[in-house]
Amino acid sequence: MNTNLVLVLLLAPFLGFLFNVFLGKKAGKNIVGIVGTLSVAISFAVTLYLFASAGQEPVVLNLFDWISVQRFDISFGFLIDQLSILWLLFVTGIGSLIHLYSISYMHDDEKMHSFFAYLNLFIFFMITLVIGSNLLMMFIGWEGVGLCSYLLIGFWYKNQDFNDAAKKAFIMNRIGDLGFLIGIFIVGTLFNTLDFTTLKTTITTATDINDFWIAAAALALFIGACGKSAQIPLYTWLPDAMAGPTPVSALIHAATMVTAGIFMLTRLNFLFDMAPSVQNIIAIVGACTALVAATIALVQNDIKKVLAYSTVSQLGLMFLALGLGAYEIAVFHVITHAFFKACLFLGSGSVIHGLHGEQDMRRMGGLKKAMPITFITMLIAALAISGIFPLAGFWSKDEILMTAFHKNPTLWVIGSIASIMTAFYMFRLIYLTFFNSFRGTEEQKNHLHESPSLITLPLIILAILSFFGGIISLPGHSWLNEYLSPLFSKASHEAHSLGSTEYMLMAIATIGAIIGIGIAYKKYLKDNTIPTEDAEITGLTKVLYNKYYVDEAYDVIFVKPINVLSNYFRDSVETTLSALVFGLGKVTTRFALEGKKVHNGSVGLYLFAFVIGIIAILTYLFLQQFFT
Amino acid sequence: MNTLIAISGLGVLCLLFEIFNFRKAIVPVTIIGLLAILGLTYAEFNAPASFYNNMIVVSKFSAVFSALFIVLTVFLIALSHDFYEDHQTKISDFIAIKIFMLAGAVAMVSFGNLAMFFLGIEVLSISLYILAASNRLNVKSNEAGMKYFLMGSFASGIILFGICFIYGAMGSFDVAEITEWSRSAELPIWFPIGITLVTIGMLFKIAAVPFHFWAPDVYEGSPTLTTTTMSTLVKVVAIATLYKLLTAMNADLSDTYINIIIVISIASMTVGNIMALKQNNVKRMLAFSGISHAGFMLMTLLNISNSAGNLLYYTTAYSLSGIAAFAVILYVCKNKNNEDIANFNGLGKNNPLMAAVLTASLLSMAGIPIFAGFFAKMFLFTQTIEAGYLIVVIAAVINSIISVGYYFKLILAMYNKEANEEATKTPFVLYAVAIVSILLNIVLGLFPSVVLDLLG
Amino acid sequence: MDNILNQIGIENYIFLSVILFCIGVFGVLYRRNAIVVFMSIEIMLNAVNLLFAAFSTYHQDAQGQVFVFFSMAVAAAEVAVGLAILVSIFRNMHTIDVGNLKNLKG
Amino acid sequence: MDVTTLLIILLVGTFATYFSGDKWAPKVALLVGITAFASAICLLNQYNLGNEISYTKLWIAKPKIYLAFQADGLALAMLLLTTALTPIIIFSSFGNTYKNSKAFYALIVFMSFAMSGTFLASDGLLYYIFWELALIPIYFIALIWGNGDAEERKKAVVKFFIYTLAGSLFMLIAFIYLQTKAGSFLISDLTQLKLSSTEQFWIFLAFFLAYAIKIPLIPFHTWQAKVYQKAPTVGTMLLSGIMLKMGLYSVIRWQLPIAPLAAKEYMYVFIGLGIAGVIYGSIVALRQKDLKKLLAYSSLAHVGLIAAGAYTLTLDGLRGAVLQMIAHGFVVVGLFFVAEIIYRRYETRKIAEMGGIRAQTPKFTSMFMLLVLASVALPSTFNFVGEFTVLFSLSQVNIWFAIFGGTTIILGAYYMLKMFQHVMLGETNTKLFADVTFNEGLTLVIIIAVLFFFGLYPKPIMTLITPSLENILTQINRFN
Repeated sequence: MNTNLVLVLLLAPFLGFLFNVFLGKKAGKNIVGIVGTLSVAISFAVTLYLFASAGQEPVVLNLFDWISVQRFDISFGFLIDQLSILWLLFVTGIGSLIHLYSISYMHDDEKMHSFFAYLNLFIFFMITLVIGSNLLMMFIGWEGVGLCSYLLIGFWYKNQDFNDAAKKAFIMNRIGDLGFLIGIFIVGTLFNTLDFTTLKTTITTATDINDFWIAAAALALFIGACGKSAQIPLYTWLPDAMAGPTPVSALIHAATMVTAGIFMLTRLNFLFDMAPSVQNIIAIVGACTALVAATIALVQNDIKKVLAYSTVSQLGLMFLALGLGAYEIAVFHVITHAFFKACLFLGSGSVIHGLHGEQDMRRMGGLKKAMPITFITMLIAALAISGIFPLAGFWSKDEILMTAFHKNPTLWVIGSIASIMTAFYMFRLIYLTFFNSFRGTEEQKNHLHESPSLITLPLIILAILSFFGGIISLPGHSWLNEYLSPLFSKASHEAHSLGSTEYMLMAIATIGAIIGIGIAYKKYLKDNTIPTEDAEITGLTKVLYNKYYVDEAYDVIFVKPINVLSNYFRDSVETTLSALVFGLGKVTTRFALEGKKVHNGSVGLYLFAFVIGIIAILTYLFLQQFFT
Repeated sequence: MNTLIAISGLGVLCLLFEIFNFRKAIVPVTIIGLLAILGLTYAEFNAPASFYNNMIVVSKFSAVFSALFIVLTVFLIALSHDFYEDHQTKISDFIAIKIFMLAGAVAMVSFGNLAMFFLGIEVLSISLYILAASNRLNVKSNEAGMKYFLMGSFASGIILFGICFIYGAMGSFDVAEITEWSRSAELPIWFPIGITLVTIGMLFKIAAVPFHFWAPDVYEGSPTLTTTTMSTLVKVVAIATLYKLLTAMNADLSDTYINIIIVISIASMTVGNIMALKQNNVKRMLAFSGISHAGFMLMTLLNISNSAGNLLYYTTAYSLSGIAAFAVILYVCKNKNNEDIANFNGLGKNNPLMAAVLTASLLSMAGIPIFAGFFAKMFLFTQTIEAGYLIVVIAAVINSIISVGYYFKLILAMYNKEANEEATKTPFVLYAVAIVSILLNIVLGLFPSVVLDLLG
Repeated sequence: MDNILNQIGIENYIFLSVILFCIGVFGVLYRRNAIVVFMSIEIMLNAVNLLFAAFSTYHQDAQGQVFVFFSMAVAAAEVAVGLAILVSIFRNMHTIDVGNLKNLKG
Repeated sequence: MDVTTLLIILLVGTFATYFSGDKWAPKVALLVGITAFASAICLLNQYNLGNEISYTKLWIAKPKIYLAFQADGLALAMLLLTTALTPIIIFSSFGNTYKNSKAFYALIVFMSFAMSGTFLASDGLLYYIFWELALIPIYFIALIWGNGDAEERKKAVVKFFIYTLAGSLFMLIAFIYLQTKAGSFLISDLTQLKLSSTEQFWIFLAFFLAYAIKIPLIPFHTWQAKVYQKAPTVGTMLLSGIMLKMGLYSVIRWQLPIAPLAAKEYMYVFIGLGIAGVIYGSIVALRQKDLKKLLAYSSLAHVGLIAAGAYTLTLDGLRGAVLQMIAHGFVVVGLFFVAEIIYRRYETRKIAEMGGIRAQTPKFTSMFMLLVLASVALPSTFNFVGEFTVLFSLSQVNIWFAIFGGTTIILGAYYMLKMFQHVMLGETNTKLFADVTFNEGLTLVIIIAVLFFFGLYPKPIMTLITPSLENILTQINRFN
C-alpha cells in the first residue's frame, strides 16, 4: 500500500476541517454538512480499501524525524496493521453516520460550520491516534481528541456551566495524560525506543527485564487510559460531558474517543502481559467501575445521563476483559458497544430533538406512537446492551463474563450484577420514554413528530449492526480472534469450546438480563411509577442520584484546597517575599534617618568626632606597636 | 616647575585685568592661558626634573595630575562666567583665587619638600575658605565658610604637628632623604605618629569618615560653583597628594596602616551612601556621595605600589561626571534659593538634553557600563582582589547597590514627576561644559587605556 | 656643644608642646566664642612652632626654624580670612557664638 | 558578513530611529529590526556553510579585555529569537500612539542591541557590559511609558532595577576573581580553569544570584509580576520574551561550564528550585485578577521548568531548555499581545471586566485559543517539543522530578483554560468588541505559524543548537 493512500485517509478530514473553518460561514449550511460528511466518508472508503487489501504484515510509514532525544529519535510515522484498521473501520464508519445525522440535527444552529469543523478535526486526531507508529504520535492524537472533546462539550459556550464541564473534561484528561507521559518516559528509558514494532520485538525478546519499572510503566500508562476512558477515579468528567450536542456524545463520548484507552492497552498488550500485578489492578478497577456506574445509572432521570453512566460501566467491563488479558474480547465489546451505544445516543438525540431539547425522562413517555422508528431502533439497541440472545451485546458481554468466571469468580459476580443492572436501567429508560402516556407540556405534545430521514437512517443502520454485530466473533470459530491474532504476544486464548459450563453461564446471563427487564417492566410499565422530583428523593436513592457525592468529594479534596492555597500564596507569601526585599531598603533608610540626627550641624560635635578619630587611630597604632 | 610659575603668573594677570578693566575678556583669556599651560605640563610630562634643591620635584605622576587639575579648572572657570554675572565687579577676584588655588594644588602634587607640601595645602585651603564664604550676604554661605575654616585650620594644625614629628624623627623636610632613612634605620616612635597625623589631615581634606562631618554642611552652604570646585578639584587634589605622600614616605605600608585604611575606606563608603539616601538637597546628597567615593578612592592605597593608573582613572572619571552633574545643577538651581530635588521635577520634558547629561553622569557615578565610572570601579576591584582584599570589594559592591538608590531618586524626579514651571533658556556655556565633560567621560569609558597607560 | 637643650632634654620640650597642643584642642572643642576658638587654634599652631624650634636645635639644623616662619605667615593669613568671615557672620547674625551655626545640618 | 555588523546595524539604528522624529520613528525602528533579522539570517547561513563566525580584538590591555564576539549554534538561536521578536514587538505596537515616540522606539532598538550583544559576547566583561546595558532601556521604558499610578510604578521599577543590578554586581565580582586567576575574561580561558570545588561553589553562587533574579526563579521573582503589570505591553514583551531568556542562556553558556563541580554537587537543589517554581507559579496564577499578572506568573512557571531542564546537565535537558526558551519567547509575546488587543478595546486588564468576547470575534478567538493551546503545550506545538524534552531529561535524573514538573501540564491547563473561559466565553458582552485589525491579525498569525511549524518540524533548530550544546557538555564534564 502506498503513502499517499494513508495521507488521504488522514488529511481528508483535516481538509474538511480547514474548509469549514475558513469558508464554512460563506458556504452555507448544506455545503458545510456535505463537505464535512464527505471528508469522513472518504476516509471510510480508504479504510475499507485498506481492510480489503492489507496483508498480514503491519506496514510502517515514516515521514520524517520529529523529536530527537539523546537515547533515540522519534519519527513522525504511521503504523497500519490489523488493530488500527479495525479501529479505523468503526471510527470512520460510525463517524460518517454521525456526521450524516448531524446535518439534520444541527441544522438550526447558527454555528453549524464550526460544529462540523470540530467534528472533522476530531476524526483527524482520532485517526492520528489510531495509526500513530509510536507512543508520541499516539499522544498527539490522544491530546488532540481531548482538545476536540473540550471544544465540542463547550460548543454552546454562552452557558458557563457547559464551559465548566468542558474544562473539567480537559483537565481530568490532562491528569491521565501526565500518567501517559510518565509511562512514555519510563518506556523510553527502559527500551530506548517508543516505536511500537520495535518495542514489541525488544520486550518479547528481552531477557533481563526490570519487573518493577515495567510495572511502573504499565501502571502509568493505565492511568492515562483511565483518564481517557473514564475509569475510577477519573470517570466523573464523562457524565458532565453530556453538556455537548448529542451527536458529540454519541461519537466522542460513547463510540470512539473513550475507547482510546482500550486501544492503547491493546496496542501495548505485550507490555502489560509483562506486568501481571498491574493487570490485576486493571481488572479490579474495571469491575468496580462497571458496578459503580451501573448503580448510579439506576436512578438517573436525564436520558443522556443514564446513557453516559451506562457507557462508563460498559467501559468498565472492557477494562475487566483487558485486565484478564483477553484483549480481543475487549476489542469485540468495544465494537459491539460502539454500535448499540451510538444507536442509543442518536435515538435519545432524536427524542430530544422531537421534544425540543427536553432531556428529563419524567417529562416524556408514550412516544412510541409518535416516533416509531426511533422506538424500534432504540429497543433493539437496548436489548443488545442488555445482552439478550442473539444480539451483538450478548456475545461480547458473555465472552467477558465467561473469561472472568474462568479467571476469577468474584469478578464474574460483580460483572454479572452490573449487567443485570444494565438490563434494568436500559428498560427503565425505554419504558419511561416510550410507553404510557405523554407527561410533557401540551405545547410539546402538539409538535410530537418522527425525526427526518437523515436522522432515522443512521439509527436504522446502527440498529441492524447492533443486531447482527455479534457474528464477527461467535464462540467456537471467531473471525475476530484470527484477524487480531498477529498482534498478541501470548497465543491468544482460544474461544471457549462450548462446554456445559459455558452454556450454563450463557443461561445465567440471559436469565439475569430477563430478570432485570422484568423488574423494570413491573415497576415502570405495570405500576407506572414515575421517578420522584429531585426534592423528594431520599435515602439510598438520593446517594445514588447524587453519584455518591464523588464530585463534591473531589471538589473538597482537590479543587478547593488548590484555590485556597492559591489565595494564600497570592495574598500572604507573595507580599511577604516582596516585603523581605523591600525590608532591606527600609532598614537602610532607617539608618539614614538615624544618621541625620548625628549630623546635627554643631561644630563642636564635628571636631569631637575628629579628635576621637585621631585618638582611636593613634591608640590602635600604639597597641600594634606593643603587641607585635 | 614652569607650570607652577605660569599658573601663579596667570593669577596675577587676572588681578591686573580688573585694574585695566578688561572684565569681559577675563574668562576667555584665562581659559586660553590655562590651555597653554596644559601644553607646558605635557612638556614636563616627558622631562621629569627637580628644582630649587628638591623643593619641587616634577614627575610623571605630578605632571599628569597637574594636567587633570588644569582641565578641571578650565571647566570651573568656564562655568564661573555666568555664575558671577550678577556681581561682575568681583569676578576677577574669584577667578584669580581659583587660579591661585590651582597653583596650590599643583604645588601639592609636585612637592619635594614637606614645606612645599604644607604651603600648597594652605594656599588651597585658604582660597577655599574665601570661596566658601564668598556669598557675603547669605547666612548659609557664611556658616559654611566658618565651619570649613574652623575645621580646616584645625586640620592644618594636625598636619603641621605631624610634619613636625616627622622632622623631629628625621631632621629633614626633604622627602627624598626621609624616604631613604625611613627604609634604613631603626625609627623613633615619632615618625609613624607624624605620618599618621599628616595622613589624618589629608583624610580630612578628602572627607573620609570620621573626618567627613564638615563636607555635607560646607557643600550645602557654599555657592554652588564652590561646591563644584570642592567636590571635583579639591577631592582629587587631596587624594592624589595623600597617595603621593604615602608612596614617598613609606612605599610599602605596614599591615597596621592597611587595616586602618580598610576600616576607614569601608566606613566612608557605607556612611556616605547610607546618609545620601535621605537627602533632599542635591548638593548635600552629592557631598555624601563624594564621601563614599572617597572611600572607593582609598581602596587604591591597598595596592599602593601599582595603582597610580587606577587612581588617576578613577579620579578623572569621578571628577568629569561631577563637573557634568554640577553644570546641570547650576542650570536648574539658577535663581532658586535652594537645591532641593523637587527643582528637578520634569526636567526630562523641559530640557531633555540636560536631563540626559545629568542621568549619564549619575549613571557613571553609580558605576553602570559603558560610562567611565564603571571601568573605574572595575579596575579598582580588579587590583584590590589581586592584592587579596576580597572583603573590601564585597563591601564596595554592596555599597554601589545602595548608591543606586539615591542616584535614581534624582533620575526619577526628572522623568517620573511633572514639571512645576516652564523651562528656562540655557546659557550656551553650561551646555558646552556639561556635554564636553560627559562626552569625555564616555570616551574614557570606551578607551580606558588612554588615561590608564599614562601611569602604567 | 652644651646648650640649654642638653640640660633640659628634648623629651620635656615634646611633652610641653604636646600639652600645649592638647590645651589648644580642648579650647577649640569646648569654647563657643569664635574669637576664643581662633586663639585656641593659634595655641595649637604655636605649640607646634615651639616644637619645631626645639627640634631644629636638637638636629643642629636651620630648616626647622625657617619652617616656623612659614607656619606663622600661613597662620596669620588664615586668621585674617577667618576674622573676615567672622565679621560677615556678625553682620548677618549679630553673634559670634559658634554654637549658633546650626542652619546647615541633617 | 561579520558578526559585528548586526550589532552595528542595531546601534546605528538606535540613533536613526531617534533622529527620524516622532512621526517616522516606528517605521524606521521596524525597518531596523527587519534588517537586523535579515543579517542574523545571513549569519545563520554562513554558520551552516561551516564558517567560524567570530570577532576578537584586544580592547583594554590591563586587565586584558577583548572585544570578542562568537556566534555558535546556541548564540545564533538566541540571536534569531531576539531579532525575530524585535520587529514583531515593534510591529505589534503600531496600534498605540506613544508621546515622544522617537525616544520610545530608539530605546526598544537599543535594548535589542544590548541583548544581541549579550548573546554574542564571548568575553566575560563585554558580556557583563551588555548585560547591564540591556537593563537601562527597559528601566526607562517601564518608567516613562508604563501604565498605572506613577508612584506605584516608580516603586516597582526601581525595585526591579536595584534588585537585578544587585544580583549582577556579584556576578561581576565572580568575573573579576576568575580574571585574576585566568588572566583574561575570554570564555575559552575561563572554561580552562581548574578551580577548587569551594571556589567553584562561591562563583556558582555569585552567578546564580544574578541569574536567579533575572530569570526569575523563586524566591527571587518578587519584582516580576508588578513590573510586567506596570510596564507598557511592549516592555513586558521585551522582558518576558527575550530578557529573561538572557538569564537562562547565561546559565547554559557561563555558569555551568565555569563551575561544573558545584553544578553537579548541588544539582538536585537547583532542579528542585526550578520545579518548585513551576508548581508555585502555576498555583499563584490560578487566582490572579489581572490578566497581565496571570501571564507573568505563568511565565514564572514555565521558566522554572526551563531552568530545571538546564540544571540537569544532560544533553536532553539543555536542548529542551533552549527549545522551550524559544517556544516560550514566542508564545508569551503572543499572549501579552492578546492582552494588549483586549486592552485597546476595553481599556481594562481586569479579568472580571471581560467575558463574552467570543461571540463577537471569531478570528480573534481562534488565534487566542491557539496561543493558549501552545502555552499549555499541546502536542504539535513547539512548546510541547520543548516541554517533552525537558521533562524526559528530568525523568532521566529522577522520575519524581518528571512527575512534579509534569504537573505543569495539568495546572497550566487549569489556569489557562479558566482564564480563557472568563475572558472570552459566556453571555455576549454588552460592550462592543471589534475583531482584530489587519496588523494585529498579521502579528498573531506570524507567531502562531512559527509555533506550529517548529512544533511539527523542530529538526532545523535541533541541528542548529546540538553541536554547541555538546561542546558545552564536554566543558562541563572536563573534571571527570
